[in-house]
Amino acid sequence: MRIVIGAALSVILAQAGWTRDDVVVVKAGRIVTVSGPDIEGGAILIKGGKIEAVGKEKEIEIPWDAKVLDASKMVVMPGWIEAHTSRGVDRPNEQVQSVPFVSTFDSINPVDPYFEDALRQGVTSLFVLPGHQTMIGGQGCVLRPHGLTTEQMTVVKNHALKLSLQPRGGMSRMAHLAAIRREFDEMLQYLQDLEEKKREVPTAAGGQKQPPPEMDIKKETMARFLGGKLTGYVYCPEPADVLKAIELSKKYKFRMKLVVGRECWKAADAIAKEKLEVVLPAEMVYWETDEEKHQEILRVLPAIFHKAGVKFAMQTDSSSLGTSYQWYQAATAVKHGVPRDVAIKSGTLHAAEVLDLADRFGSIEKGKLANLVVLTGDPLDAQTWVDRVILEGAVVYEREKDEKLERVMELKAGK
Amino acid sequence: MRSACALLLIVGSTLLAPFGAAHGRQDPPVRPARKPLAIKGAKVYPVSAPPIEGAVILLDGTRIKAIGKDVQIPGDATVIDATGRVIIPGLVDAGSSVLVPRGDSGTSGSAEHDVADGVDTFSEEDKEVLQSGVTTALVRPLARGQFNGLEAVLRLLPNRDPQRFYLRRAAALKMTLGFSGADTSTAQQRQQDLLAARQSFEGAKAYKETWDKYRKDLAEYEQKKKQWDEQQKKTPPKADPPKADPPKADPPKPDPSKPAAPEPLKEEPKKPAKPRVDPRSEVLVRALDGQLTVHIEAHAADSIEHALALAAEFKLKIVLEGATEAHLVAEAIAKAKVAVILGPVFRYGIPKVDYVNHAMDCAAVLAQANVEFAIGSFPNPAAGHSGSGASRFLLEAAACAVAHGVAPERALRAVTLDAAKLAGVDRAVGSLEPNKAADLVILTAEPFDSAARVDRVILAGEVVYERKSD
Amino acid sequence: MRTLLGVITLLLIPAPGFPVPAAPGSVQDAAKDGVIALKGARIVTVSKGDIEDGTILIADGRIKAIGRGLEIPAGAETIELPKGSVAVPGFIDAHSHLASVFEIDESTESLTPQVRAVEGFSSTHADVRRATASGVTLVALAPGNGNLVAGRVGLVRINGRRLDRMIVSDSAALKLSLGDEALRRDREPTSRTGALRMLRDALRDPRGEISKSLIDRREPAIIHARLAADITRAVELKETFNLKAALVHADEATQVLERIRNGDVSVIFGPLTVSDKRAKLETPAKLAAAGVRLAFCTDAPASAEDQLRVTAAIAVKYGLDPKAALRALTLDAAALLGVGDRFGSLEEGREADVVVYGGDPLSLASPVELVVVEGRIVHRKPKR
Amino acid sequence: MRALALLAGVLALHSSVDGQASEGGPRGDVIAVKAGRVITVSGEEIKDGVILIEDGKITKVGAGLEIPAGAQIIDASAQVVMPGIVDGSTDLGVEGSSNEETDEIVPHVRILDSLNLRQPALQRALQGGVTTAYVGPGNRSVIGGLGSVVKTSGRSLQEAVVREDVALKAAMGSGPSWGNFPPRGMPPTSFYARRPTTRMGVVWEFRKAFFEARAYKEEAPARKDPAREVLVKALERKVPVRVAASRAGDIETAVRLADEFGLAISIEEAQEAYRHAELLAKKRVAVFLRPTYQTSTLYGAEGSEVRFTTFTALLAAGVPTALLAQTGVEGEGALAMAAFAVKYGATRAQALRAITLTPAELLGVAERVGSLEAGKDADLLFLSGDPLDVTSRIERVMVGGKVAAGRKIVEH
Repeated sequence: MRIVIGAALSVILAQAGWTRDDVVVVKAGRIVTVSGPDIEGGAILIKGGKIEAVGKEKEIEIPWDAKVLDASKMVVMPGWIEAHTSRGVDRPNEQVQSVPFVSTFDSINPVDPYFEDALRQGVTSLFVLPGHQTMIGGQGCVLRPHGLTTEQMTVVKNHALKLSLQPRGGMSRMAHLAAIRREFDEMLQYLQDLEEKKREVPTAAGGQKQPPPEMDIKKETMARFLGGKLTGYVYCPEPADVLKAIELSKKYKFRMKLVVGRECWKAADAIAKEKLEVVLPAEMVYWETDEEKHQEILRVLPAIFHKAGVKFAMQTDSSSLGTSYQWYQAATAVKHGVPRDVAIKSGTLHAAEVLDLADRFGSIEKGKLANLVVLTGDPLDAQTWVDRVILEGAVVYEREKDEKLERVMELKAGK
Repeated sequence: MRSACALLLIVGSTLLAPFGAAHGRQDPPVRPARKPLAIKGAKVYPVSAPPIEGAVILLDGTRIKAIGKDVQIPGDATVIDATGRVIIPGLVDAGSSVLVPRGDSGTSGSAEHDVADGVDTFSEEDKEVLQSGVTTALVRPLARGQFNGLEAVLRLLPNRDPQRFYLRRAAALKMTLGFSGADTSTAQQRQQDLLAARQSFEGAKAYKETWDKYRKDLAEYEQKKKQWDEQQKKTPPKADPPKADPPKADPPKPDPSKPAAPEPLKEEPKKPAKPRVDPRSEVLVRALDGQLTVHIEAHAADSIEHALALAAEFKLKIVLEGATEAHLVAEAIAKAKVAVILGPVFRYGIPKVDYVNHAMDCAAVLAQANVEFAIGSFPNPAAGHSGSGASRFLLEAAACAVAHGVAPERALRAVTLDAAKLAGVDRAVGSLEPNKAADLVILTAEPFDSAARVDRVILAGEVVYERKSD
Repeated sequence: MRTLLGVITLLLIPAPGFPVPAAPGSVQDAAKDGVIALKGARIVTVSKGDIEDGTILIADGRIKAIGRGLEIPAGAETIELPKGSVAVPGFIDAHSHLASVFEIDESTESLTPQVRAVEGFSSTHADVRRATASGVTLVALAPGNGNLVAGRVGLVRINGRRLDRMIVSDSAALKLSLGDEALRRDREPTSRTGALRMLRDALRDPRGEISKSLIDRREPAIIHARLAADITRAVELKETFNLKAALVHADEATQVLERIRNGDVSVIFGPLTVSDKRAKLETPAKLAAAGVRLAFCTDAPASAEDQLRVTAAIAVKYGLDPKAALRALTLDAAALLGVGDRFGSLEEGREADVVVYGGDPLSLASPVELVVVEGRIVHRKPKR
Repeated sequence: MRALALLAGVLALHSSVDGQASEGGPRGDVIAVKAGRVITVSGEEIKDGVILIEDGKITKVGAGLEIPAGAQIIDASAQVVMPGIVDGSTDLGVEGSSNEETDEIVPHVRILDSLNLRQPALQRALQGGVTTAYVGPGNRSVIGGLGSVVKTSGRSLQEAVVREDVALKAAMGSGPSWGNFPPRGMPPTSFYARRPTTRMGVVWEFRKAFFEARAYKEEAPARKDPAREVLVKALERKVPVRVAASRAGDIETAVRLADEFGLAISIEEAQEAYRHAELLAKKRVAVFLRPTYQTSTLYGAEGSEVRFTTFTALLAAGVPTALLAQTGVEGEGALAMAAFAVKYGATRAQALRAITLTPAELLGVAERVGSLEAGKDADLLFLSGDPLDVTSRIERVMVGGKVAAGRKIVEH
């Protein structure tokens, strides 16, 4: 399967100039490796879509047949990662409340402008999950924002299971939790019964041969989740939900990441204590009114979570404001006191770690996929443009050839 | 039955087990062994006994060690001089919904819903409630329907110490008859409620029977299975049984010392099909078995009468909640020996159906009829309340009862010991006695005096509120 | 049909002079036109200090004499009050829609100075009967908050008699509203900008009823203003047009305390309910401390008349001086409504509206022992 | 008493300078701000500059100024100081609706009457650097009333208002007509049937109002009509008309109507103004631009076609243009807008001017705010770095020489 995808991929990437089989060297004025210190005057050697070497330009031996991309006046960094989104799919919220067996893979719309725009902003990996409205919402899909079909875009099909602790309209939290427990308990009971049946099969000696009972295919995802083999992405709208999620994860022994609502900073200490990783909401900074003191208080989520020692990734939204860009979110975090390296990491390496895919991307290191963004300046500077995006070794976006950008940047009104 | 209980433990252990879900804003401070705390000089209302002038209360850790006129104060004790003050037990609001999200009131309930799952430990709405002297709260699920869920008893510890925050989980099963929380309650509503309640209890009975039968069948099956297995060993399957008459084995000699061997089985016994575990029915079965008290909210006089009838029909242990028109049927309640958690005392707005006959002298009538009662805040939107602020005025609610003829001691008991009793926590809180929880309130004057202010609140042996001198 | 009902109602009302039973068994027919002597209570006159173990002599509906050791005339009905009881002037509810539910907003227009609240009042309503035992003896009946100029505020006494004998005034004040309630999408004005323009125009129009009432006759304006911004605007109006004004429902009053004090505007506050936020519960104390004249109201049916005392008690719990609370319940309310010379204090010649409590009137544990209105006993504590 | 103490506390917060309460009040006190860099907007940037402030006004700005003895010194040598932001179009502090909807034409209502200075939004805007804001009626009426310029820090109207009734609000496009239809069974003139249902209808209402106002003026009746009085002022160009128009066609219409009645107009929103930059320049029409920066769809407000370069195009054509923050963004939205404007082609100076001095000039309040010059109000922002760097933070806001209550950033 993977070979087939690989082959398909090489075809698409070929359209962009060269294939992933080519050897490529990117010369960069500055490399923001994220995992280590920045490298001034560096070079990155890419083979088969993966980073083969990274270092000072003079330290990298450039093969004779290498294609060289000269970005020596530019800054190169790993592509931004969107660790949780429900955009780019058709209706992400299933009405039936327990559908662990569905996957966003089946409803991704490859031509959604969202993906095109993500690429333009230097995002190279996206985790598309079911929305917050379904209790047990199904599996997500890790994508690259490039390709003509879902298959071509897919990095990991059926990654993690989305759960939501947000009660549906007309339901209370107690009812919601009771419903989740019922699902889990019935699943455990089902597994227990299945085991029992399996044990009983060989003893049924006298009767006719029966095939051993098989697991219902619809229950497989859930079984893997409760068996600790599949990570849960648990949406917690309120801080009390965080505690409930922890309670559930301990009782039912599953692994999880938290997708938190804005008030959940109140539970930051509890999250830190359990060493959980979180995805912050796009509205990371918000005002609230202290009605007693008639005072306005600014809550800065990244700062609070950083201080509490929690590893976090940031979401973006679809507004026409800065909050729709990962770099802007990172800049906002820096503005309010988060160290620069942590802010950049939360949009790259930490996001990859939240995805449990840090072995594949998130930083510029040997062995990782060559998902690179070539920038005209510092990553957190508003004046910086994404000049090129390299996805698994192939250039898939060039600002010069971006027709849409060209159009909105026209000085004179055309036509 | 035992295995049903075991199952319940597996399935619903979170319902009942006091898991550390009360994790709060911060971890409880790890404290070295505390010095004992002594409060001297005050007039003390132990509630369980007559008031004592100039008593000493000695607290050791989270409990009361001694109380009386001549208690020795240890040398290392911290002493609070409360001369001129009045001390009462921490108030118990048996009609509270503090920390329970208000939004839940529009949702549909079910017997297995646990209010503790909805309690928002991050909310600080209990702060003022605690400052008014309420240290313990019986909270109920806010939901629609006949079965609303399981109630819980909270101790309003500011640090949310998970060990002590839930004093009792699954304290009672909350039901509602003929009251929807809005202004639509009618006889028809009650009829529906009763019908559904009866069906549910009948269903639970059937559920219990199914499980009892399953367990019986299972035991039987296991025994037979053993026999079958042994039988199989004796006649190994390898040996093809001859088609003709099998050689007759000698009939086994009867052994008088052993019971008669069972008849040989002709075919392999079938394992009985296991019924589904239903968390809702599990709870109802406990109510039917008398292990779980049922608190029935009913306001109209006829709703109350129907509640009493339902209790008699299914042999439920019940307590009435709200009971706005209890004064109209006090005799019937007394006769049924049912207790009442009365409230709200304060009602606002154009009266909704259930509150048209709301009367300030209801408690007095119940007292006269010898009905056991507590007074709770019951901040019900249908009575014009919003939020849980009514809990701050529990003493005032009791004072209103006094104005209409309830003896002051009895009124105080209605918000302390009697309330604790109806919440099932009177062994721990509600009165000032040795070995009970060190939850007490120091007042600046007699409890029902208009000059009475809460001076200090001591909860689990710690001063959790101290009035700023103004 | 309705007229028929009206006739029946009229027939059911006893002839004048006969007291109507307020609550079954609770009313004593006092010595008709005779003299009543209330003896043995501590008397809180409000205007002239307290009298321990004093006596009040009542005749012709007025207080004839008050003091310690008064000689009781022969033939007077003497009522020995229980030990520890306290006599106070009957409480005054300064803003109420008692027994006039759904009849308080004439919403065809936003300026309706011509309507009178007493004409939406139903004197036989159960709430009026209940009110006789509440300790409230005078109620300011106000139109609602739904019109910019809502109509006339009337005064009725809770004396258990028929309407014409209850009314003290059918036009004691004019009710205005600056809140959202007066803004409707189907009628001018829909916004505050529009509202202020209309009000100013009305006050500037010398021929209009509004300016005649408020400016020429100097009738008090009772202005509904919840938000600080609305309160400021009310004070501004008061100053610009030199009105006599009191605010009602001034929830955010503490945020503009100085403005209210400097503008010399009174505040009618209430009801305080057990659900209210601390900031609101502390408002009466803060207003009184700043020297603002204060009265309480039930805003019935928002709360029943017996909650007027609860409102005051809560205000005391949250910092209001008990003496100030009693003044707000009585004399200050009367003065603000323009009847301070008749109601709100126990003095010779004042209306004989007296309430006797079993103890401290501000302790909710004290029962109402006796209510006298217009010199007649309208309620006695039921025996249990 | 407690209330008084509270009030005193608030006052102390307002007047505290570097943590010290200025005893005896600020009057007469001289404050000297020593800044690492001063962005005056009106002139050159000054490195290591000093700003002298007296009675809430700037008396001197420059490098190496002598600091008078006894002056309170604010050391901002590690900070960048710039003038407070002037937001050219907001509904900050409006309580309830900002639209008086009884009629299409309500020129005589005043937004000041709806202002609630205690609304959180004002405080949030202030902490985000907006010290002066134009507050105007919304877009639901064809002619919606008079807008005013206020300081966001004001606690009373007297204190807050900088200039009242600076512009008369009008709206083109679908704002006044959206959702209107004659309900079934009601006469089309019924109150419930708001009349204009199309762009044509909107323009007709506008034209009719001014047509009638012109007749009213000629007639000069003894009994004054307050609504028409305002319109007459607009006809006499004593009050400018602020027209909300997003699409190119609506902008053209506004200009045509202005010509027809001789009105002085400015355009607000103006997302498609790039199509008519020359026309606007020729007609001397200023623009309050609220740009749309998104590429996912190419369409913005009212279906206008997105251009990132509108601002640059207008400036290039010589149209005075102020930049507006995105609606609903509290605080530092205007600085972000300026940063994006630079990214999309403007110069630093142009972008910073467009959120300070330009709107101040267009609103007629430039003698008081908009730049750091002697004689102007001491409305200062203290930033941790360059204002166009999105990682810079506003660390302190000063209005009229008083430090506004510091915001509380809770980081646990």
